[in-house]
Amino acid sequence: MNKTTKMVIVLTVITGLSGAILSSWDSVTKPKIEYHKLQALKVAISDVLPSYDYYEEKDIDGKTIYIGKLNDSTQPTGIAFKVDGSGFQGNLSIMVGVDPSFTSITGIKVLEQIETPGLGTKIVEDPSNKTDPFWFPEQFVGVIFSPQINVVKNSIPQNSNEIQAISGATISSKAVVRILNEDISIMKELYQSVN
Amino acid sequence: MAKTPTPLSKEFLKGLWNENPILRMLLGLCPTLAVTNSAINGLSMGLATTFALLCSSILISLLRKIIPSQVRIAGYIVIIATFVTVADKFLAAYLPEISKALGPYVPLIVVNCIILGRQEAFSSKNGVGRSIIDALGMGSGFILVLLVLGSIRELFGSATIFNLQILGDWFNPWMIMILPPGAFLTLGLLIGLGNWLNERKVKI
Amino acid sequence: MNLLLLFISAAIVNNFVLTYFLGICPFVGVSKRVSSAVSMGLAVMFVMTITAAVTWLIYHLLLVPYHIEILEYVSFILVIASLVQLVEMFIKKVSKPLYDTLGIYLPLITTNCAILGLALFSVLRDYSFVESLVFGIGAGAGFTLALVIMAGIREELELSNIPKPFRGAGITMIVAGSLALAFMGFAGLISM
Amino acid sequence: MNDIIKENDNNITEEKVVPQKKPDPRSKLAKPERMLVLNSSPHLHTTKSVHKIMWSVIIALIPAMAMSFYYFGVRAGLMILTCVVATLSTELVMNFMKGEKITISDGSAIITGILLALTLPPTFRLSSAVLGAVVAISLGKHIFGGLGYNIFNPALLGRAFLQASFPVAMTTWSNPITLKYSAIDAVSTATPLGAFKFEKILTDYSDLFFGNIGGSLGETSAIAILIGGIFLLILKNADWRIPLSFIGSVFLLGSIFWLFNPNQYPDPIFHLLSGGLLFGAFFMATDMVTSPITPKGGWIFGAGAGILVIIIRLFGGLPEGVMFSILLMNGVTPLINRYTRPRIFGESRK
Repeated sequence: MNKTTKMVIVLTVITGLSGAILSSWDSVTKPKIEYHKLQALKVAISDVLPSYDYYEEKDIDGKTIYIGKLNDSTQPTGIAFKVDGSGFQGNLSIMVGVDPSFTSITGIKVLEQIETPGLGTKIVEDPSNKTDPFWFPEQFVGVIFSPQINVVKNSIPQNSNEIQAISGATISSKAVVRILNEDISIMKELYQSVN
Repeated sequence: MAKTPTPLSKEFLKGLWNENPILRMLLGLCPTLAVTNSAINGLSMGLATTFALLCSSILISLLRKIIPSQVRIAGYIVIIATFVTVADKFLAAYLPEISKALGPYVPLIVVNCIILGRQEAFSSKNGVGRSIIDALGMGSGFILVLLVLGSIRELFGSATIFNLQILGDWFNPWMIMILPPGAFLTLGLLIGLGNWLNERKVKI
Repeated sequence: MNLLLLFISAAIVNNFVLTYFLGICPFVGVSKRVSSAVSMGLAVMFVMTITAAVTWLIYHLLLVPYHIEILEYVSFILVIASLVQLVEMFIKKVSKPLYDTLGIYLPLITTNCAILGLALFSVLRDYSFVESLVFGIGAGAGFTLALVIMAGIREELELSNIPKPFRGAGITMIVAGSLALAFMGFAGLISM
Repeated sequence: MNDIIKENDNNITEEKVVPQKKPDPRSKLAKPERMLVLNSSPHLHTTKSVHKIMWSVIIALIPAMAMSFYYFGVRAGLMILTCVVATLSTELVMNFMKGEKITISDGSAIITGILLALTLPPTFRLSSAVLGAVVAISLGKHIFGGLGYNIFNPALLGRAFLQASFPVAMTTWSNPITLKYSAIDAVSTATPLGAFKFEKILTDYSDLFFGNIGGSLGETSAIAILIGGIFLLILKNADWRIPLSFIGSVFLLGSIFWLFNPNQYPDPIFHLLSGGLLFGAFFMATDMVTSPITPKGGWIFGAGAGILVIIIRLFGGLPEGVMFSILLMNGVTPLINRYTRPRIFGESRK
């Protein structure tokens, strides 16, 4: 057997073997990975939407929205969708829920972020953090975004469209609000164009 | 190669100290710095890497006479990448939390110089048994440093080790330790400490 | 995402070396001389740009349509290895002086985790083809920047009275940590 | 010491490229044209001038220290004292660990302590300030081989370490006691730069000039810094090119942006008087060890730092960028030296 043929055969066999091992491993792990993904999505939706029995997935113009519904009614109880934009360090991805008329927020959950630990990451941290009793995402429940959400610093919000910035992490707080302001109105138009 | 074979215990121990992949050989620094913001992350990364190293070493020492030397590197990286994929998907399927924390640094084990380096320097020249011992030794040395680094950074950065509160409320965590600069500075000091101990002929 | 912001993010704010720890091995190994650092940086930037394009095509035109994403890592590393080989042959043929400058660094690039990292990040973040290309150029520029600054400092440090255990890798890590600290000043550049 | 000489010899014989020689700053003062220093510190023949320079810097810092005492009370004195004691003790421990001559009397550790203290917020925890001082002296100076060899300004490195470690505490400011007539810990406030960046509030110029504002201990009073800075320049203990090009480039770029959109960007005077610009330009950037040795390099260093300050202040996430700008320029100083060094006749370009 000449050298080149041997090289080709050995490499092909190795690659083929690798493909075989991986495809069988894939069939074992893929369902589990998909399951985790779906679970995470379900948790995120239930965190941002008010009571619902099931949700419908709908694609509008390449964007996916999740419409929460009760069993005995066709009227939606809330609408959830993903928004993203840049935060302090990099991409921020947020699941946001709004009421069916798109006037107020029913909840937000930050899905992905790489903000500064201890500062910007307070946009996701829960109130069990003893140094700061205030939980940023909680503030957004019931916030009205007309004309838009505003950020206030170092004071308790007076109006129903205001959010108090995390002290020391103004930029991250503002980034969340900016992304919401921009993307909710886009989604509103999209949604209303179909309905 | 007619030397008397090194005793197996020595083959194992060299990875822990004298030829420690991180502190002495300076290999695999990317994951060492990137995932050691907590002890658990460091440990998981160490285990995943050792798994890929061990499997690749076994296979390559078995195939060492069959793979032509011209294409050996290509063959090695395919084998390594295969086992890394196996490890990565295992974590994603069964330990999603850890998989999320380590992120793209698990697939990056493919280009971890420790693994390719051991294949070139050892498994391609030695039998299966010896290769297994070598891989385990190197893997343990790698895990050890990752664990130490992760523990130091977690201790000062979050006041915990393996999420257990170690330092009390009086301690204000140094956020820098879990940020990139803290990784570089801690590893720099650790490498210096390693050299200092080595100079003083400290052996384990 | 705005392409300029993407470039700045990849090159400075989220510098591959100083915040993602990618490409640390050449960063430690080839940062002793400014001249070689420049060559290495250029070689990496070159390969990164091509890799960004080719791996994007492979992933989106081959792996996704045939549902064989499981082969992502195997195919990427094979692509990178052969790409580096091709680039080396190509440069050798086209420009001898360029080959003499970059030649010895090219084989090292295969195991530079910044290259594979680039391909992985670009899949993970769902970049479009153009975005992925800009990301590649930006990351390469950031790598070159960090490498050249480090080389300048290390040339200077050769005359220093550094305590013996810290000479070499130890002090390089300390300097990298200080540089990473200084680069933190750029945080937030992309959010305004 | 023998090791060093041997190492240097190796470098010259083994490498084709002879490494750039940056003379010890102390030797530069005596003979600026001397480019080759092969022995390690201390350079006995110049020790006297090191002392002189160091003490003149300390004298130049007195107005700023006095103003910090006036505006922030006992707390300021306590902070300065803590930092100086911490830097001196660290210096002593480092000398001891390295088995070298004790160098606490050269004044450099005192300066690092004072500079660090003056860049900290008035209410900052003293224990954390000690951490900053230890980092400044050990990682900022001694790990590089001691005075004259460090790449980054030790005080700034210590401060950056604290900024990254305690981001909230490092950005919690209090009003001067002259403004509130109450304990300084009581009210937290914003720095003028922060107020502008996040709320578009401008601060009164006279307050900025005299320092009746929130901010780090020593950076608030422009006039005190100017007095000290000019004193340093008159004694020729600082390269005038650096503060001039630093402040000049901030003024110029600040003007351009201001003229372009006065609602979005603050005016250039505000840029000059607020934050740590003057303090950084006169006391941090002019540090002889960490800034370029050539006159042309001085211009580049200052201008580069000024450009970075404007970029960070106007487009970055942080209200202030003086510390980061100087640290970044410290990092590229070896490159600046390399490309601005006058070539010796017959030397190849490489």
